[in-house]
Amino acid sequence: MSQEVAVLGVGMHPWGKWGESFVKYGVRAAQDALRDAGLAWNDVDFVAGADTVRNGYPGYVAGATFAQALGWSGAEVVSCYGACASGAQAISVARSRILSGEAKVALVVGADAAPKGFFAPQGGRRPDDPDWLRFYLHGITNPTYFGLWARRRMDLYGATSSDFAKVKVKNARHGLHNPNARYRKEVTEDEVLGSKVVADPLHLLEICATSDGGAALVLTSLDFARKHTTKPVTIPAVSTVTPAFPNTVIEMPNLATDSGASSGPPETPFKASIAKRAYDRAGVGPEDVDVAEVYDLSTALELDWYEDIGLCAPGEAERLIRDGDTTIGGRVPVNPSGGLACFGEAVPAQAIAQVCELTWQLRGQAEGRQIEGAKLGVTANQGLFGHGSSVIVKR
Amino acid sequence: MSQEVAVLGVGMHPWGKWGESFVKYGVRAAQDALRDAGLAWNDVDFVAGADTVRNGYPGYVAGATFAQALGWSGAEVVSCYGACASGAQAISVARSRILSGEAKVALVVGADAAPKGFFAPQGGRRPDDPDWLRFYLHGITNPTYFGLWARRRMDLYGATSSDFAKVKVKNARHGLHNPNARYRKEVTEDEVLGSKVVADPLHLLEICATSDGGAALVLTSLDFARKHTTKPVTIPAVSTVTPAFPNTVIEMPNLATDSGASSGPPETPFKASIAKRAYDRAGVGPEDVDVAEVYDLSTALELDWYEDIGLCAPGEAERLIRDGDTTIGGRVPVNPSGGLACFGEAVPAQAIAQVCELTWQLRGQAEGRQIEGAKLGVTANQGLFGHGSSVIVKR
Amino acid sequence: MSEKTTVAAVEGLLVADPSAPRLLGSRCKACGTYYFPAEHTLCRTPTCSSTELESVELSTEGVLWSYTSANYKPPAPFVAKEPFEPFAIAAVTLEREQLTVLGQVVPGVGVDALKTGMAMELTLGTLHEDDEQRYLTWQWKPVGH
Amino acid sequence: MSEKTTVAAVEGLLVADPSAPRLLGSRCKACGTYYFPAEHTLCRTPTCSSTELESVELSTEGVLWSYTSANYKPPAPFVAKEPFEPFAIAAVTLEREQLTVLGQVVPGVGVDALKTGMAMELTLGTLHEDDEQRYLTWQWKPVGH
Ligand SMILES: [Zn+2]
Ligand SMILES: [Zn+2]
Repeated sequence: MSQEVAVLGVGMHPWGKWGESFVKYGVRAAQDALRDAGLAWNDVDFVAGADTVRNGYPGYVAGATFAQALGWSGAEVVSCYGACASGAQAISVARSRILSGEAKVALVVGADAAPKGFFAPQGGRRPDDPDWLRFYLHGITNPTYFGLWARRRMDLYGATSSDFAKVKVKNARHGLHNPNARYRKEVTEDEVLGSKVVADPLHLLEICATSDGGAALVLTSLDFARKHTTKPVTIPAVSTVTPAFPNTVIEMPNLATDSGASSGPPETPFKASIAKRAYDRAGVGPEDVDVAEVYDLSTALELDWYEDIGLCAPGEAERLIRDGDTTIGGRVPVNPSGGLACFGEAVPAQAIAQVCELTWQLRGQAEGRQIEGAKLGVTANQGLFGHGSSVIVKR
Repeated sequence: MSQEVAVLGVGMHPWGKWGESFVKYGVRAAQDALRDAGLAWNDVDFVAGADTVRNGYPGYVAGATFAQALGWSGAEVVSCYGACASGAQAISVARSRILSGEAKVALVVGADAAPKGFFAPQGGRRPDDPDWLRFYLHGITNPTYFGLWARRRMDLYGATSSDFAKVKVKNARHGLHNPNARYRKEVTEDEVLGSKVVADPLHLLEICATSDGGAALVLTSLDFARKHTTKPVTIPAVSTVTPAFPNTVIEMPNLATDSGASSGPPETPFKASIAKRAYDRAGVGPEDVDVAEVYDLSTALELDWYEDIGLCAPGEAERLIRDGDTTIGGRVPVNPSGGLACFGEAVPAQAIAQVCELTWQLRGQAEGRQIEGAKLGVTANQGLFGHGSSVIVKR
Repeated sequence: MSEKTTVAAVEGLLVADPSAPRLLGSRCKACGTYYFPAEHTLCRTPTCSSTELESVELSTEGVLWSYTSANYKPPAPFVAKEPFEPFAIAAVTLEREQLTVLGQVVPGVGVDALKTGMAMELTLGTLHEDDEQRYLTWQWKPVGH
Repeated sequence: MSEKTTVAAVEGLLVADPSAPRLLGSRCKACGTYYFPAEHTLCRTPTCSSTELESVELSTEGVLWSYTSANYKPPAPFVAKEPFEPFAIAAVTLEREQLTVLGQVVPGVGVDALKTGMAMELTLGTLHEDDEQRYLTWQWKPVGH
């Protein structure tokens, strides 16, 4: 049995600060994906939703909410939550349902209406909850982690603030013509480095904003897709891995790492294991990658991903950004969509949006940002609480 | 390809009001399920968690939380939320992962530490949210819906308060020797009818409490299971259906139904469609059912389920309870575990616990409440926001 | 009583005119399906999917589908009177719309006065009040009560 | 200053004794793995799963893994001083435990005074206070500072 499913349709609601319900964004993305697939809502027999429970309320159940808004059709539904990896969980669930033969046409939808400012935990005193503890005991926000990882690159590998700023400059240029991007404006290194420091060494323009937005996919079996298109884009593998003990690198939202005292650090650190699992499943390797979409919550974090998805060895990411290897036209462009730098974070939609972009790239439809001849792409993403996510997309 | 997966292990943390973290309950249930399967935590390559987001906080991500507490092993993880159907979504996700060949040993876990009193929505003003609207505009709690449905049975079918009370008396007797039940005490019809009316015509002893508890399953392929046991219990079908438009029966948490003005009511009402989908998939029918576990949020609701899972025609459920058909020893015992009447509600664990009970019944291990010769069981469950759930279990 | 102004407790669901209480819904221009609360983005009849929906006032009379009572004080966001007075709740099916709407029953009418199938009509009642305003919601009462 | 009593901001994570600040963790008796915050139910080393875990005090010195700053006021539940004073945050790896612990850096030591690899030691500082009590949390400082 083939372990590939087809991406027959993709759709997005543009990212922004629209101030409307997340339902509207998800419905629009779903309708666009269905139109793109040449299918109707009634053709869908399975809906996988990525939940936006960050708002702290279980009423926002994505799968059923979108199914109701599109019109109850008796479709089966599953809703997933896995922080920033929620979208990848939804993709993985839909993919399995297709592979097992239980579903013919699966719709995957994620959308969010984001709050302003720092992400912060719900009210109440929860000393057992690491996400509450870090805020209360030390004022540790998400940018704190981005700053720690960035500074370590500087002290370990000689990264400079200029290297980090170059990531923002690149992504801003990539997203310039992307109609779904929120920020479409070039920025210079000086502008980046001239913006206020939020979490040393990172500046305001190096840390992604929170956005409203939505993204959707229509997944089918290869056989089904071949009746509708000659050469479908496919997903040969999804990874939703957790860490292997001990996870000795500090991670959101923890105050401490696991201890390596008895077993030593793991052979493959968590972040490197995420894409590795996907590569292994798909029978490909980093050398086969033509394009990547990674989770650039900060500029420096994009450099970490270059190494963690295997585009270069640890410590070499700065060379890639300096040499233009990851710019469109370079050896292996990263975040041709413009990335989070241009989109901002819409948590449950993000991992799905990455697959939308790769699909457009692999079909040659990424107008204004097209990577010529791209045949294989990889996404990478990490959610707090130990949620890894990586999707291989190929044509 | 067979569409059956094996239930190789089941486990629970007893229901109660223990006042500890839901993590502890889930871990205990998982360990018991693994021991029951004769497998170790390291054998698990996929974890499906049912989320307890009712607490209003996304930090409670079930799958990764349990995986971390058991010891990060690099297992893949998906966490599901679908109100009371969350557990069934998790089962369905794990089942697909086995059927597709992506996972060998899947662990499904749900656990909850329940708040006291009425379920109520998170703070804040959300006029777009039906769950907020119903509380604010009309003081409509969950028992309101139970009362509406119960009263309709009385006015339509001539049900009496005594009929409803008989369900409680039966379930209390069923759960008497269940070591995982919270309430293990016989009650009389007079005691039920003597307790205070909460939502007319229902009394306090007819509406289920909220509990702490946990439940877990180990699912594998049939081939894998046959190497460990001679005749495994299997799951030939899971249904996680949504309604078909128009859903013309009032349902939690809505203030109004869909309109049947243009299309008329659906051929099969939502609640009846839930188990129907599972029967159809498994190639069985209500006549094949030896035992059922249904979601008795109220006594009267159990009677609705008799009809909705096809044990009798609409309006005949009262006859079944009066004649003892659904009592252990009767034609088709319902809730031999004692049901929610004896357990109370632990939302993400409930649908999983139903499968645990059916597994014990089908193996002949339901000491003190065994249904002799049971070969096929069905579960039914409904979550707010349009989440149906039904699982067929057979041996 | 007072010079307090009256206002709908939630915008967009009802006309806060005690002399002519009405619920505000919407109707699909293509297939005629009604929605309450109003749907204005997309018709949810799966075979229709029209985006042309118009605001409509719903029928003010209907048939009692079922009823129950709230004998214990509901939690927030409900603003309960102190001391709490139990009340009845009705589900009323509107004929033309083929749609059932929940709501409190007017004070003084308990479950003993109700029966499935009886005719009910819409009225307005005070949900709660503050120093300046009375917040109105819809309520159901037996026709002629 | 005052007669306020001092107390740990959260129970069970530290010894609130300014003369001998210590973090409280646990250690698996079977495999020797450390946990902070303490784990007492089940050893999370997947091949161990022992339930025998003992409370231990963690090393009070370690090596700076990395550091950053909080230049904007963090949201609640953090209780920020007014006006807000930016502070540095350190990740310090304890040698014996092979475990990295985050924490604020003592006031007056900014990122300019820090470098990955330098020796750091544990101390206690006031997180916030009310009329009766000062709530303590752990902080890191360069050894000898
Ligand atoms: Zn229509
Ligand atoms: Zn151990």
